[in-house]
This record gives sequence, C-alpha cells and structure tokens, in this order.
Amino acid sequence: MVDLGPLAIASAVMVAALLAVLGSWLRAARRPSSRTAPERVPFTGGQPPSVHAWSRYHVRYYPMALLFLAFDMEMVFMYPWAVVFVGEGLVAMVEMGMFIGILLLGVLYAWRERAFRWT
Amino acid sequence: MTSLIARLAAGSDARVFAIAGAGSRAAVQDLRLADGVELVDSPRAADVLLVAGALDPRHHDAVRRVHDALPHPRASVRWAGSRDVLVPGAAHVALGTDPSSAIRAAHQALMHGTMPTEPPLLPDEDPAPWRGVGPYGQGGSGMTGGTPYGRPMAELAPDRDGLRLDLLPTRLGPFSSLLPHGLELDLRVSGDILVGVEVAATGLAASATSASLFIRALTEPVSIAELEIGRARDHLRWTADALRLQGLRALSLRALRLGLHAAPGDHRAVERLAADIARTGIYRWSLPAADGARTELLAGARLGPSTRASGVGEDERQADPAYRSLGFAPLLGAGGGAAAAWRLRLAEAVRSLELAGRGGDTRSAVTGAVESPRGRLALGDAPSGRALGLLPTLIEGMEWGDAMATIAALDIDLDELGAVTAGTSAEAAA
Amino acid sequence: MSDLPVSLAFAAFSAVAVVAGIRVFRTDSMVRAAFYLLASFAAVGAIMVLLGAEFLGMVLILMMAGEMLVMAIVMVMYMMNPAGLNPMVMVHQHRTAIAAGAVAFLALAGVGLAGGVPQRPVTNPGAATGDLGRELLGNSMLVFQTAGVTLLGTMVGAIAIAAPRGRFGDADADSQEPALQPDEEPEA
Amino acid sequence: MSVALDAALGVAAVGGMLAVGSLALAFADEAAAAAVAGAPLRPRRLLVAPFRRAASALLTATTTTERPDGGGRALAPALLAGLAALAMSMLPLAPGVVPADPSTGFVVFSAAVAFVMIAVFLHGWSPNSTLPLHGAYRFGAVALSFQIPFLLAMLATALPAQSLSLVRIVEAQAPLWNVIREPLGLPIYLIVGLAVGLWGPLNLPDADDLAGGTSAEDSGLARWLWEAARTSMLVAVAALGSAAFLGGYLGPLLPGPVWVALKTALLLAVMAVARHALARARIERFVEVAWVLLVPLALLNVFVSGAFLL
Repeated sequence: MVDLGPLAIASAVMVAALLAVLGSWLRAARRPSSRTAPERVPFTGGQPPSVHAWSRYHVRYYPMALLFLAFDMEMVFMYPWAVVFVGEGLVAMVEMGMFIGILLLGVLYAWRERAFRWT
Repeated sequence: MTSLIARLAAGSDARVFAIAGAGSRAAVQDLRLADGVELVDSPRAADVLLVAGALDPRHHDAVRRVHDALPHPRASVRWAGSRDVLVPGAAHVALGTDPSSAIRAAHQALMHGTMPTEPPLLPDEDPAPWRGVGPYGQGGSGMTGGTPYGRPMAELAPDRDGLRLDLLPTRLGPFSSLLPHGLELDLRVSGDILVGVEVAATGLAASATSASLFIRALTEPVSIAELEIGRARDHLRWTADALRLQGLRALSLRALRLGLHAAPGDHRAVERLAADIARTGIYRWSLPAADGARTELLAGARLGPSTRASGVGEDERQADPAYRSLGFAPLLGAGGGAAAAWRLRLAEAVRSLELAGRGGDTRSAVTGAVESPRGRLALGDAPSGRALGLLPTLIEGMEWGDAMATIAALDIDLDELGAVTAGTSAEAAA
Repeated sequence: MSDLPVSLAFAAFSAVAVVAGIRVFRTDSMVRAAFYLLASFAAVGAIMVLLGAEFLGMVLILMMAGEMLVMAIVMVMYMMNPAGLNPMVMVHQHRTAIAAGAVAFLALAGVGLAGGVPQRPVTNPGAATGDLGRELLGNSMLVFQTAGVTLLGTMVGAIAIAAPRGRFGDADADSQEPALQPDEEPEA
Repeated sequence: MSVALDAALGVAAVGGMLAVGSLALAFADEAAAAAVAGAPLRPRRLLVAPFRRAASALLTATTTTERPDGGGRALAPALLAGLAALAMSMLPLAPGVVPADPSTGFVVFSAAVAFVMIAVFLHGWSPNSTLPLHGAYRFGAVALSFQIPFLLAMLATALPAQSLSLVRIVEAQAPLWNVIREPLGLPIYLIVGLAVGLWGPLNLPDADDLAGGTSAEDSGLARWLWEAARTSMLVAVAALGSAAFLGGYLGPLLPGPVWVALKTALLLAVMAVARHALARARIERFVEVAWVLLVPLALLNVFVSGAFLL
C-alpha cells in the first residue's frame, strides 16, 4: 500500500488554511455594506461604466498560451527523468537533450514569428 | 477585546482617497509625506475621503459616486477655501492649512465608533430598470440582449487581429489615480490594447486660477533663480508621480521630498537620485520603446522635455537675452520616447538648479511666452492643451500599461491650462 | 493508513468529481464551467493517488491548472455572454444527449462490473516514479522521442495557424471577409 | 489517529511559520523602503503596524460590486492562502522533522504554484470590474510564462537527490549546496518567485498602473485577507527556495530550524530589496524574456549541473 499519510497531512494543512480564510471572508461579507446601487458601481474614477466588464476579452497572448500547452507536456517527462538521471547517466542526458532540443526548436520558431509579442 | 481592536485600529494610518480639485494638486501630493496618512489609489481601500480644491457642479455627481464607493465606516474631509455643501457632514479644513490632523481625527473617531459612518449621497436607483424584466427577472433577454442587472453587455467590433471580439468601453476619470484629476478619457479597450481614445472632459473648475510662477512670468519679469528652482521642483514632483506609477514608491517619496525644498545646492542630490532611478532598470524594461511616428508628433509640439528628448532644440529660454547672458543652452536627448524624456527631465532638474545658483538677481527679459516645465507657455496656449490634443493619437493602439506610462510622461497640468485659457476668455470678454 | 479512511476519501473525491462534472454543464459562466472542470479533474487526480499512482495523480492535478486556465480564457474569448449574465442552456438536443449519456453510462458500468478487476498490487510504490523514468529511457524511448516531434509539430502548427502576426507581416494581409449571401461580392 | 495528531501539529506549525514569515517580510520591506527613501526607520512603530492594519481591516466593511461572481470572490484569497499553507507544510525543519514529506513533494509544490494562477485569475475576474479584469488577464500572461522556468529551476535540485521528495533534496545538499552546484538555479527561481508572489518588479496583476489591479475593488477584511494570502505565498516561495537551494536546515553550530529561519529571512530580504530597487517590468518584455531567455537558461542549468553529477 502506498503511504498516504504525508499527503493527507499536507492536504489537511491546506484545507485548514483555506477554510479559515474562507470563513473569515464570508463572515466579513455578511455584514451589510453597499446597500444602495451607487455604492456597488465598479470604480474607474467616478463615472459609472456603460456596460458590464465581463466581455469577450481579446486575449492577445493566445499564441503563447497555445505554446505553453504543448511545452508544459515536457514537464511530465522530466520529473521521472530527474529521478533516474544519476543512475542512467549519459543515456538519460542524451535522450532528454534530444527531446528538449526538439521542443526548443518550437520556442525558437515562436520567437521568430513574434508569438511572444502582441502590443 | 473589542476595545483593544478599536485602539489598535485607531493607531493605524488613515487611508485616504484624495480628490484633487482645481489648485490643490501639489498640496494633495505633499500629503504623501504626512505622518499617519496614506494616500490610496482606490476608494475601496480608503477610510477617509478628502475632497480638495474647487470643483465645478458638473463634477459633483462624480464626487458623490466616489464617496459612495468608500466602505463603511467612512468619513470625509473637505479641504477648500470656503465651506460648501458638496459633501454634507464633511469636516472643513481651509486650503493652505494642513488637513492631516483632521484626517487622523476623523479616522480615529470612526475606528472608536464615536462618529457615525456617512450615509450614501446618491439615491438608491438602478442604472437601468431590470428587476422583474426578462424570463428570469434578471433584466436581460435572449443571449446577450437587454440590461442584465442594470447594464448592457459589451458589443462585438472588428479588430486589427482579424477577430471580432468585444470592445469594452471604459470611462477613466475624472478622479482616477492614473490620470491628472479632472481629465476624463473615453477608452475603447480590446483585450489589453486601447483601440479607441477620446478626451471626454478636461478641467476642474471654470474659475481656475493659478499662482504658478510660470504664469506670473507671462506678464512680468521674474527672477531666473526663482524660475529655475520652480522648474526643478516641478520636474521632481513629476518624477515622484511617475515613479509611483512604475511601482517604485520609496524612490517616489525621495523624489517628492527633494522636490519640496530643492535649492541650488541640491543638484548633487538630484544627480544621485537620477543615477539611482537609472539603476532600477526602468529605462531598460519598464517604459514603452520609442516609436517613430509618435516621436515625430511630440517633436513638433513644443512640449518641453518630451520634444527635446527627440533632439529638437525647441526652448523659449533661448530667445531670452537674460538666459543667454547666463550661458544657457537647452539640454537635448536623442531618439525620443518615454525613457529619453525621463532622463531629460532629471537632467534638466539638475541643470536648472545649477542655473539658479548662477542666476543671482537676473530677471527674465521676455514675457508673453515662457518655457514652462511642460513646454512653451503663452496666453491662451498652454502645453497641456497641445498635449491633450495629441493624447488620443499617442496612446491609441498601445497596451494599457504603456499607455498609462505615456500619459504620465506628458505631464498634463490642468490648473495651468485652465489659468491660461481662462485668462484669454476674460480678455476676450473685456 | 488503514482502509476505512482511504475508502471514505475515495467516496468523497468521487462525489466531488461527479458533482463538479455535472456543474460544468449546469452553470452559465464560462469561467465557472472551466474551473468546475478543473475541480473535477483534480478530484480524479486525487483518486489516482489513492489508487497508488501518486506521481501520475499529482501530475494530472499540476497539468490541469494550466490547461484549464487556458481553456477559461479561450472560452471567454469566443463565447457569447461568457459570464452568463443572461442565463442559458449549455446542453442541446436533450433527448439525444440523455440517450447517449445513458448508453455510455451503462456500457462503462457494464465493463466495470463484468470485466475482471486486475489484481496486480504494486510491490514497491515508492519506486513507481523511477520505474516510469527507466521505462521512458529504455523500452519506450522511441515513443518518448516521437512525443517530442509531435509536440514540436503542435507548437509550429498552433503558431502558424493562430498567430495574428508573423515575421512576414499581418496574417490577414490582403484577406477579404466572406460574403454573407451566395451571390454577394465579398467585403473589401 | 497519529495522522490526525500530525495534521493538527502541522496546521499549528504552518500557521505560525506563515505568520512569523509575513511579519518578517513586512519588517524587511519597510526597512528596505526606508533605506531607499532616505527616511528614518521607526522599529517600534513598525512592529505594531501589521496588527494595527489588521484591526482596522476588521472594523471596515467589505463592499461588493454590481453583479460579482460571489463564490469566486470568496474563494480566491482562501485558495491562495491554502496553496501557501500546502507548500509550507512540506518544508523540512530539521533532520527527520517535517510536517509532511510526500514522496512526490516536489510535484505537489509545483501544483501549488500552478494553482496560484487560478486563484489570481479568479480574484481579478470575479468583481466584474474593468481594472481587476485587466489584472486577471495580465496574470494569465505572466503565469503561463513563469511556469516552465520555475519548474525547471526547481527540477535541477531533484537530480542529485534522485528523488522528488523535498526532504531528500535537502539531504542531498550535505556535501554541496545547490546554490553552488547550480549557480543559475537560485537567480531564476527568485526572479520567477517574484511573479508567483505578485511582488515588486513582477507584480503586474496588482500593479499601480491598474490602480491596484485585481484588488482594486477589495475593501476591509477581504482586502486584508488577499494581501495576507499574497504575502504568505511569497514567504512559502522563499522558505522552499531556501530548502531547495541553500541547504535548508543544513549548517554548522546552530540547530536546523534556526538555519531554516535565517536562510528564509535572507531570501525575503532579497525580495524586499528587489521591490524597492527594481522597476516593474513591461508585461510583453517579461513574457519574451521568460520564454526566450529564462527557459533556455533553466534548461542549461539542468543539463550542466547534471553533467557534473555523472
């Protein structure tokens, strides 16, 4: 059986902090404030907004976000690789070097195509 | 326990959202150095609202809206020449005296619970009727129609990327920490890019008067030492504001403290400040890069450091024999852009202090048109007016942060603009 | 840990996974939908940890954070009414959907009940990550390197198709908006 | 039952460490600000200032906006605080003393850092207000860029340990600390750590040019909780950084926990100085530098330090 104890403790610590903050937040929000409509107007300098801020927001860095999706996969392979690196030696070095080299070509291409710029 | 919390809370800094009306900008800025008072960027973070200076009736609703945005318990302080009813119940402090003790007193009374919170000033009206309208009573209809919860949704518009996404109309100002108070911009934002910019309103009060040195120099000869010290202080105050915008609050306080009392002997201190600013990397990774078309616009607009930063030797002081006798020659930058303008402003502050030291009793010889810290100033023609004219073209197409840094670099002074144009209209009336 | 807490945790995470999964389709806001999906995946990751695949479960949780953020921002970009200010129904063709869902559930439940559960307990769970690493560098080397090439293809393809501007200028230079009617001229 | 006891102890220890760390950061920040501003430092006032601020937040009401995502607003600070606590719970304090040591501790920490982007995005999205919304999307760009350099900088520390356990990573530094073995690791980790903690030159989502960004609509206790959660995250980043690169509890003479505290304080001081000595980066500039410079450098760090291990 896997020893789940440490993960259980870590999760318990996380949940405890989460609930403590959530509880204080909810208690604070229960106290009445912002009763009138003008008290709730989002602030941009004293004029009310003409529309809701929620909109089809143009995420101009989306090519970079797509690149991230692909590159992030590399991390999955690198964790187990790191564990066996010392044991496997040069083989590990060369194989991961090849893999990373191929992926870096993608970053290089994205840079060439100015995918990291949007302004 | 309750009293312990109240005592602790009363000892905290009073967080103030300040509305800087006509003629109060520098005084409000000085409050950053006041003890026990902290100026904040959003009324949501404030305990006390400070309404300073003269404000036209057309701004009154905006003031009330800002007031209502403060969380309870809240208090206000009116800092003006005379009492008015703009914020009922506000403590009054005469302009020219220090309001920080009144602010602290209000904050402490709020925290101890001895002063009631101020009720909202605006009537409880929805921006648009929505309750009970629509299939769920949320005010909307269909997928994107109606006014859900009182407001419509943003609408589609084509964009330079070939995508049709929403343009988010945003009214920034008149009391935003990102703009000089009184300036209102109508922005159309697509993502984080400003695709449309309009100057919606400027100016705080029609009765604006300014005792500024440079406006006095328009009508009478003024001591060059005084003018140049004023210029250096003005540049340092601008630096303080601009540093704050870039997140360098401690350096900003240092610049402000220098700007408060800068004297001819301080030019070394200003040089050290300029060197420390350069070391923050601000010129390398913070400010938007120079852009050919924008630099060209600024080069022709006689906007002082912004113009001279691109290497154009445009400076009214060159035409003044008194300045020439002191060996004055304008400092020039190269290439333009915000970073060059920053460097030039700081270099000019140093040069002005040196010039003031040499100036002795010499008075300026030319009136009618002078070089203010912002550029060529004449009756009816203020540099800030020209800057406002260029503003939409300058920031259209920029990313939000770049645009805010560019606006800051223009150093728009609505008091100066109001005083000079009010002078012309008065003359025209006469 | 004994079996009872693990069983309880399994039940709790399963409940979270199912409820959050349902909420994905029962909420109006695209951001909420994406984050409910994240919660569902995170619960599945936790179940994988409970089943002994500690590394894979944690990596699933780690990866999904980034993926679901990208999902949220892209959904907001392209969906009308992304925040659900006007309520809407995300499910279409109800009858077909219900039928398809029921069939899929029965099929999967059938497999789960009828198919034998493999009885190959992990002998040394602590070494699972290392085993995975050796597998990657050994027998599965070719698969691993092919994944690299595939990912490179993904990156290049995504940039080539999606980037609005490249080194040769705007992607839509000289392009025309299509006509809305069959015999209409395209918009300039 | 012992797990429940350990969990209770862990909660207490982590809570205490985060609180002390946050106070230390506040102190270091004020000291750095005073040094840069050329203003006198008033230590007595400084020590009570955080408590005064908290008390004032308790007495100030929490406002709402027109039509917020209520759940998201409540969850964002709680999630961020929870992630900080999760990371902190895996900090080795002395040989054999650690609140929790999962065998995949390093992956758990990475997941906590990845979820920071969910918390910050949610915090900016949920008020339905323009400036926070821009802050949220900015953080999207920042977070998607810092993920990979951050993970790679940390990953190099797992090579000598041959394990993903943070305890093993500290133990493996007994002959040589990682800061020397992998000289590029700590600088990259610290740069990116500033972005994880929304701090100083990389505090783009809550920046001054957005009038506070994602927290522009927060007031009272809600605001304080968000600030506390942010600070806690920064403390956790510094603490785990000291474990991964500066040898954690390893050190002569003094007991382990003291070394942990000293090394964490050192990294916090570096971050405090960075806040006042470095200007905020343009977002596009950071994205490009992260991908084009930090990712290759972090990979170089992995391979070069790996080569020395063979």
